[in-house]
Parts: sequence; structure tokens; C-alpha cells
Amino acid sequence: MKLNLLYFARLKDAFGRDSETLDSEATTVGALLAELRTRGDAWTEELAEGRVFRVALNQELVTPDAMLSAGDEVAIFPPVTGG
Amino acid sequence: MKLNLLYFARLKDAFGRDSETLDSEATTVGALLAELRTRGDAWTEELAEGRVFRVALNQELVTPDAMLSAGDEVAIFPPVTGG
Amino acid sequence: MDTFTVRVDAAAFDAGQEIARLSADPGVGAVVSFVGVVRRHGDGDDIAALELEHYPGMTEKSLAAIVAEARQRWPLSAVLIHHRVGRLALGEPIVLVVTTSAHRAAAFAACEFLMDYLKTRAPFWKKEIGDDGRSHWVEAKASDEGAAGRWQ
Amino acid sequence: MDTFTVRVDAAAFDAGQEIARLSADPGVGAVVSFVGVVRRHGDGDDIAALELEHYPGMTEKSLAAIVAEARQRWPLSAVLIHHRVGRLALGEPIVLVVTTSAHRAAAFAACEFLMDYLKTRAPFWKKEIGDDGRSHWVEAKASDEGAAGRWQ
Repeated sequence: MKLNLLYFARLKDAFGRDSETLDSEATTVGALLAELRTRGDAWTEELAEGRVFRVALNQELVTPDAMLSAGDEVAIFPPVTGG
Repeated sequence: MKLNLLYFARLKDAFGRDSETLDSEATTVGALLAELRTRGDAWTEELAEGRVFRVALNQELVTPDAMLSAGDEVAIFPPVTGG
Repeated sequence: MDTFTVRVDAAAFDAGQEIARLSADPGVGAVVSFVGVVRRHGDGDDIAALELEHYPGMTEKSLAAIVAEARQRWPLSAVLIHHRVGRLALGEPIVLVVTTSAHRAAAFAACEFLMDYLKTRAPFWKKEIGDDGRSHWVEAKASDEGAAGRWQ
Repeated sequence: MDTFTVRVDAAAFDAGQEIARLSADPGVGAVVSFVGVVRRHGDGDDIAALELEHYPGMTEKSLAAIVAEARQRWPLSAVLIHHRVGRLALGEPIVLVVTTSAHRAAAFAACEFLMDYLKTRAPFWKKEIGDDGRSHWVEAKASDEGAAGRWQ
């Protein structure tokens, strides 16, 4: 199924892109992260277990057990630093 | 000795004056209040024990045991309501 | 530049201009301000205006002292207190307090601390004037006394 | 009149004008505002500018949700959040939060609550740009995470 991925701030720079459309078999956010880690380099490093980053599914913060559906918007970004 | 008395807000209205110079033998704020109470009417009523008012001696809040000296400025006023 | 200022007078203030002025310090990251306004419902209903009285001399002295205390408690870059006196109509600003600091926690805490003091300790008194022209002195509120007690 | 407003854009704001506008409600007695400013010393020293990035859509949605939560917690007459994005030079304002209420306690608490949220939950990211042109993304601070935890 197709997923719309978004990256922000330091992760956007590290991955060299701000968005992509991915055809994935992952059914959870955790599985999607595991798939992305297999790309190696910055993907493996930045998304490693124990690294601090956030995932929003359709613009709501979620944990790795969140379920994915076709067409979902999945954003991956560092802890926020606004205000 | 001469004391400069000041009254503010509701007490100024009740006493019909905002200031006066008083020649008094009172050596403490408490004794001065007792002397003013003997004037009767609003003085007796407003300065009665148990009524809530404040006394500032030379512009610092004090309790009735504060000692008086010649030329002191003694202000009597209701609890403040600023801001 | 005057960074710690107390003003007590009848003049209006320009909150935006004061905030901009006190933001100009490159060490400042947080600017907190409080504006108190004459509102419709006070002790009584349908207020047309307030009359603000103060104790000249003691007011300025006590405000300077509380600003000094705030500077002891928090790392502040600037404080402005401007308290108006005289007759103020419905909707008019009564008091402006601006505090600035590198970080927001100090600026918030100091601004609230100063307002609690202004409400409970500084020698100001409000008279409410109704639509019908009748007036009465506002009574001190127990809740305000409690708020100041928090800081002791 | 828009009394509960969230704006996220590059435009500057006029804090004084917003305070005056939100003071005009006759039920309002207290107006608290926070202005965040680009300061000289951030994670690194000698900052010349910040670059503010956000997540369009999620930002507005999450800010509207936190304003709704603030209204549940406190009796507020108005809230304005204006967060700027894009490049902001040293001394420029980044964010304005204004809260109004009949009484000061609610206005202070809500303004600080909203700022804690903005610093720790809303999807904004700051990049610091130094005098030498070098830049780096600001790391989240443990103290900010702690401040938001207070409200949970």
C-alpha cells in the first residue's frame, strides 16, 4: 500500500528529502521504521532504537504500535524546539 | 509632640479629611489609635479593635506596638485594592 | 536605557511600545506583560469608571522595593511597572507590568509575583463609579490576600 | 471579533495592537501576553538569526486543540497565538501568546500553559545561524520537556 512520508528539520537534512511516496507492506509504524532502517547510512543511524525522534500518523503523535492504512501520512521528525 | 497624620480612601471619606497635624502624647501607634477613638462617631467605629485597617509609619507598614517620634508621618488606610 | 522602572501617574501607557523597547536587549528571549483593565463587573455591576487613589511617596518606595526583591529572586533583564491613578473609564488600562529575561519561567514568575504585590500590598485604592453615578470604595478580596501569601 | 485565534506565518505581529483589541471586551479585566524573541545566546553563542520550520497542517491543528484544552481548564475571554516561521534575525519576535480573562490568575496560568505546549509539543523546529554563517538545528531541552509535564 502507498504511504506518504514527510521528514522535518534535522531528519530532512540527514535523509536528503522532505517527502516521498513509499509502497510498503508494513502494517504498523514500528514495521515501517524497521523497513526504513534497512536503507543503511543515515536511515539506519537516525532511526536506530534508542535515538530520540517522533512519529505523527495523519498529524497525530503515535507510538510504534500504531496501525497503518493505505494513503496514510506518516511524518518523522526530531523533538520539537518551537516558541 | 507633633505628628503628621494621613488618611486614604474610605477612611478619608469617613473622617472628612485627608490629613492633619496632631499634638499627641502617644508613644506608640496603638496609643495614638486609642486617642483617635476617643473622638467618637466615625473615629470610634472605623478604628475599633477587630476592624480591618492598616497603619504605615513613615511609609512602612507597622503593627500597633511601633514607637512614635516627633515629626513622624502616620498614615491610616483600608486594605489596599490596587492593580 | 532604563531597564528597571516604576511609574505612578495619570498618563496612559503604550504596552506595545514598552514591550518592543524592552525586547531590544540581545540577552532577552522572553517578554511577559500584564495589563489590568477596567471591566464591567466589579464588586457591583455596571461600572462606568474607576477612581484610583494612592499614597504618593509610599507607593513609589514600596514598588521600588518589590522590584528589587523580584531581581533577587529571578534573573531579570528588565522590569517596568506603570500604575495609573485618577479617573479611568470602562475598558481603560489601569496597570502595565512587563518583565524580561533570557528564559520564560523567570519572566512569568516575576510578572505574577509583582501583580500579586500590586493587588495586595501597594497602597492603591479603587472606587467604583456606576452608570447611575453612584460610587463606592472597593473592598479588598480574601483571594488576593491569599495570592500574595504564596510568595512569603 | 475573533476571540480565539491561531496564526502560523512569516508575518510580523503588533503585540500592542493585539493587546488593545483583546482588552476591548467589557468582561476582560486581565490581559497577559508573552513575546518570545531571538536572543544572542542560544545553544551556541553569537546567533545572527533563526530559521523556523514547521509542519503545515499539524501545527494549526495541534494549536487549535491546545487552545480548546486551555478553555476547558480556565475561564478565558480570548486567546491569540501567533507563531512566526521562516528566517528571523536577532531581536525579532518569534511568538506572541495573549490570554484574557476577568481575573489575572486564569490569564497567567493559561498563557504559561500555552507557552509550555508551544515549546515542547507543537511541531516547530529552530535552526540557529551564527555570525559566521554556520548553522545547526537546536536540540530539545530536558527543562522544556519537564515544564510541559507539569500540566499533565
